[in-house]
Amino acid sequence: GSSNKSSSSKSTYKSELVNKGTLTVGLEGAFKPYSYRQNGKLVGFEVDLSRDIAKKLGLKVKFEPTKWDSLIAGVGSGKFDAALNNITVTPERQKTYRFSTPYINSQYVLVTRKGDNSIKGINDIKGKRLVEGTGSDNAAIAKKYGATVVPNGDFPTTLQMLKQKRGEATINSLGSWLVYAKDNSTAGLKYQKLDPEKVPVAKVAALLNKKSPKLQKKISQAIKDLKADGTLTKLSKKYFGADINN
Amino acid sequence: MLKLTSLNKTFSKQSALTDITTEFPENQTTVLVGPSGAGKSTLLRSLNFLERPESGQYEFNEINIDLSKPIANKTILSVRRQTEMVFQEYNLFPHLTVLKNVMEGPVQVLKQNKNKARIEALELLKKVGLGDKADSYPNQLSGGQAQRVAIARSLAMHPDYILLDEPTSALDPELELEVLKVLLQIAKEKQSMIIVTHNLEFARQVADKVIFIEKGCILYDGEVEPFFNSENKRIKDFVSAMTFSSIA
Amino acid sequence: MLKLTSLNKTFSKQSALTDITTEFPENQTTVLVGPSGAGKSTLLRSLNFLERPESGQYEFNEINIDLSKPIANKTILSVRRQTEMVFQEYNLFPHLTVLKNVMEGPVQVLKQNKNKARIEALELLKKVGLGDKADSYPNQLSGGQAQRVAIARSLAMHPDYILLDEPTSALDPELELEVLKVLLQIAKEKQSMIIVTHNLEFARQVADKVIFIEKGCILYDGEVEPFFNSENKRIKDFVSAMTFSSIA
Amino acid sequence: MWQIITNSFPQLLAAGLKYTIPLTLISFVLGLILALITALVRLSNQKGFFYIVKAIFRFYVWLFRSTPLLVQLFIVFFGLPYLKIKGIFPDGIKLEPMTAGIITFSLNTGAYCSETIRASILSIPEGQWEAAYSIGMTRAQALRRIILPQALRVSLPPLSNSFIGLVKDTSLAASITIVEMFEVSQQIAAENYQPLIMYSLVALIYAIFCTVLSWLQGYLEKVTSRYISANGGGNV
Amino acid sequence: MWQIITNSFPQLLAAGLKYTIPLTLISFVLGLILALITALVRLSNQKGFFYIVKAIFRFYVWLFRSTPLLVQLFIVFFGLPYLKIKGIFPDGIKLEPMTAGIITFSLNTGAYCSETIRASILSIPEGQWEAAYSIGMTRAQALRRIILPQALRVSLPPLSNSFIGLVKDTSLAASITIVEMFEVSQQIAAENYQPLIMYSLVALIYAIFCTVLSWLQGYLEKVTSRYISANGGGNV
Ligand SMILES: Nc1ncnc2c1ncn2[C@@H]1O[C@H](COP(=O)(O)OP(=O)(O)OP(=O)(O)O)[C@@H](O)[C@H]1O
Ligand SMILES: Nc1ncnc2c1ncn2[C@@H]1O[C@H](COP(=O)(O)OP(=O)(O)OP(=O)(O)O)[C@@H](O)[C@H]1O
Ligand SMILES: [Mg+2]
Ligand SMILES: [Mg+2]
Repeated sequence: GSSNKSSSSKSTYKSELVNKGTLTVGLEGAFKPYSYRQNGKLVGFEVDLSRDIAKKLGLKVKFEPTKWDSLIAGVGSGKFDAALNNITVTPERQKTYRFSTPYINSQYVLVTRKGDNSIKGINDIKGKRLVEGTGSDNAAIAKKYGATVVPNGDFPTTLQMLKQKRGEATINSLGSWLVYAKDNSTAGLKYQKLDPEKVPVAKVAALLNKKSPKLQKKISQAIKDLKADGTLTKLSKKYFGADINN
Repeated sequence: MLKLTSLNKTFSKQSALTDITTEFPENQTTVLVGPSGAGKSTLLRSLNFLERPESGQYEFNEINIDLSKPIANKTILSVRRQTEMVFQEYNLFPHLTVLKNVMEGPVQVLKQNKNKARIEALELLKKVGLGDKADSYPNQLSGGQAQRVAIARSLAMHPDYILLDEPTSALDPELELEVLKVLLQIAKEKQSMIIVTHNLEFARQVADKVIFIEKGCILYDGEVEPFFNSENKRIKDFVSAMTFSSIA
Repeated sequence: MLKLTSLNKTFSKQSALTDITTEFPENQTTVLVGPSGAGKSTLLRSLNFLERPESGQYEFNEINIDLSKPIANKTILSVRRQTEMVFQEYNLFPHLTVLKNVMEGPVQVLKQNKNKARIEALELLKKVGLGDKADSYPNQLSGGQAQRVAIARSLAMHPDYILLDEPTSALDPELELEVLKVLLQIAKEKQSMIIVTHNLEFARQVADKVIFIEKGCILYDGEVEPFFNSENKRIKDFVSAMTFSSIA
Repeated sequence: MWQIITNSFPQLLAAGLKYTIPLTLISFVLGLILALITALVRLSNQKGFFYIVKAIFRFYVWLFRSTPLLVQLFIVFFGLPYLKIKGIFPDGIKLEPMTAGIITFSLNTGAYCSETIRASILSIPEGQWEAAYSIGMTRAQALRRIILPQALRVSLPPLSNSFIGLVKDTSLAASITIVEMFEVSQQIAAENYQPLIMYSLVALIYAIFCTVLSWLQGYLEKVTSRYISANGGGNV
Repeated sequence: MWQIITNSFPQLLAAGLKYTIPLTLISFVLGLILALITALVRLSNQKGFFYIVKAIFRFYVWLFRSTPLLVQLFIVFFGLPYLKIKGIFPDGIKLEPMTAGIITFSLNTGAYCSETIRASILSIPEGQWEAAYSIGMTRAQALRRIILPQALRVSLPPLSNSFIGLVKDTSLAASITIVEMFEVSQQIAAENYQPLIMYSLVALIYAIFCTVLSWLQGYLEKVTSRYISANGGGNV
């Protein structure tokens, strides 16, 4: 934390906030289990996490659900303080944005149709059609391994497309798969975890504006604290049914 | 020969023509007169099936139609090919040149050879005094010129009858004169015509027969001079309104 | 008194009125005649500034305007309030009832009290024989009725001059008669009027003065009978076309 | 499935009433005013300096008709904060989502409808202007009392086309953080994993809104056309 | 920034040429044909059994005008595979993305344009039909030779409005996995995290397409109006 109590208010993290006394968080709100709507209320792993972070910072929290592109643009143009939307840290993105300490180390899975034995591992997706969300890391990985990316928005539709043979496979986070499989039929589909040697585990963190160094430090500290006091594990079990960081 | 027996036509509930029985002699000009709303246009349009009378008998050359029964489309087309309408508002086809306006019927409907149709169209345009306007569009014409094109267009179909509904009422006196001269010429050539007009002087000169209609009924049907000299109060009033001699 | 001196008006390159010098006496009816395209409408519309002449002098009561200079908007509005136009196509306001058509000017422009305006409007409608049509919409009227409403509308403004451009040329003879009777009545009441007409008989009866225009120039400007009996070849030809006596 | 519908219907309706309808109504009214102004400016025949004003309005119409609405929303909401003008907007122009939405939708509607209104004014016969001028009306009086009431009748069908289009276009507001009806349907779909049902349901609600608007259009057409009675012969 | 533009411009243009333009052109042509058929059916005054046909077309127009295009795309692409009809489609109707896109855009365009065409046919004076009938033309001949050529002129501005709208609406095709221009811009934005620049860039390309279309519209308007010359007095 900041040790210099006499520093002027001008240079505290609070002056970096978009709205005074409030942590404004951008997220999609249509992305289970990270953020989604249940009985009319916004819930999800990242919704709860944002609340806990805000509490640690002594701030109120405000959610701004919007589209993927708008998350990025919103952080860039100072509409939100941070975006928490299962965003992976990459060196590319670090050039223009700041990231907090990661709060998820997300493992990838490859989902294919049962009976389709042509894809045994990540190396077999070359030339295949992989259904992935626009701009997602999943899409980037698929591309890197030579697959043709078929763009699609949401996870259930993606799985539908596999069943309708409109694609051969999809890469997604282990979390998404587990949550979907919990109360939905995945008949006809199977999955395999991807080897972390080949596809490194994704570090998911909060995305912040370049102009918010103090806020970045504060949020990172809050996440560390939440990790230490077991809150993160608790949240993970609540939403993913397991501690996905282990 | 065109002959009507007991023809009736109503619009919704209003009767427009009641028990019309008359004939339109071949190679002659019949003039239809009557006050506004009398049913002159309705009668003329019925002859061409632009209106559909509910009952009566329609005889035209070898065709004999019972108007109270459905009429075959073929019959209607055949009647229309042999009768041509000339409208008060000309109704030239604005997107076609004057020449194409005249050729359209012969080429598209009568399936005439295009070159033949063009040659005849040019002749007809010369006849109505518009040999030099073949490539103009209708909106480049004066009203009198437009109406003469409409007459040429109807002549090009070699119809048995030409039906003219107030062909000059949209025109100034001097432009009217151009058109009336052409019509007098055609009448002289024994073309069968039926003309609705308010022009007394012209009616007198062109008519072989006069029909006077009021409120959908025929009040006079016969020769020309007896009509204009009639002692009948209604006819006399009407004729004098046509001559403006009783304004004050 | 309305007076023009050396008025000129061209459309793009074409000259429509050339060096027009004349006057329109008060409490009299001036009739404007001439062939189609002569410039009659242009002259009438210039008097109301619906057309803008390029040069000349325009004198109207105390107002004196040099047409070659910009004219203040206020001046134009003031002239228009004192002169009323009656058009060939009536130009009634289709979305207003007959009564509202007549009241519109007095209420909106002259800022008259609504009740007073309504009472006068009803009187005027009675005068033109349409007391029972006050609540009709224009499209429920015959042409003759519509034109009489237009006349009532112009009278409601108590104009110094009423300008009428072929007020009956869209009408059948019998409907024309209705309108001409009203106009003769108004002329008798010494309303100043300027009328463009092709109706010879009417012109003869209503006119205090005749102006004959051709190709934008005044060829005759004077009394009535001398005009109709003129020996001038051009005038004689024109007058006889107006009477249809020379068709064949 | 029935349960999904009864569960989500109230949420969808609430979002519709809270965002979709106000956004549509306010933007349409403002857009219409803007469209009228634009149409009048472009129709005016004033010369000189006014030519520049006309050029600006022409550019505005071109710009908003030829770029995607989504991009317009994006730039107004996320782009304007970058527009820092010393003295006036030192921190850039930051708009609330609803404000940005209403501004963009109004500008977009204004551009399209101005063309409709322009055409409808041009369709009124010159004689109506002349008759109005003849009884001494100013241009403003003639417009207000004579021309616009008639132009309204002509422009009603295309304007309500635009209105119905706007209802559905408001779904784009989700990209500037407005949680309107369509966005809610997607958020719910994320929970129940039934996007097809949710989409059909939200389409149904749009259809209801649009059908009500069509009725309104029919009613207004009747009212504004009451002077064109069936029995009339068209003598005007 | 300059580098971002030069890097992504070719990709955007390629996507535009490969998907946006073909999708727009094919759908518009098919939609126009459908619109014409719909307009003619709805205008016909045939009675009896034909009444049902008319009702079906009326329903079609209502359906496609009052639901969001995105939902239409979604249902045709993802919904039809569930529509299993024994004997005919035992496995449901599974369409290729481009096929589904073209079908949906055509149906949507057809619904909107049918209203335009219907209005334009109605705007041709009755006298033109009568003159055509008078020289003995059949209804089909009158339509083809006399009415439609004139109606075309009237309907060009609203039709090209729809065309320009369609260009931008094709961006929705991304939701059924077509990688059209807008989708490409989003994909690039996901990499470089510069959505504002990418959006502006893609808006520019749309604006170019639309401007070209406006020119085309202007040209066609001139050609189809060549018979309405400036010097004419309107005596038709
Ligand atoms: N389409 C129609 N629907 C209803 N009534 C009509 C229709 N056409 C004509 N009428 C009515 O039928 C009657 C006869 O009309 P028609 O047009 O035949 O008269 P007209 O003698 O030609 O009159 P004008 O000299 O004014 O042309 C009138 O009362 C008229 O109102
Ligand atoms: N707005 C205009 N633009 C160009 N030329 C015009 C315009 N109005 C009239 N003219 C031309 O000016 C001349 C005079 O026209 P005007 O309408 O005054 O004639 P007119 O005497 O009223 O004829 P008519 O008896 O046919 O009404 C004509 O050659 C006409 O073509
Ligand atoms: Mg008639
Ligand atoms: Mg004139």
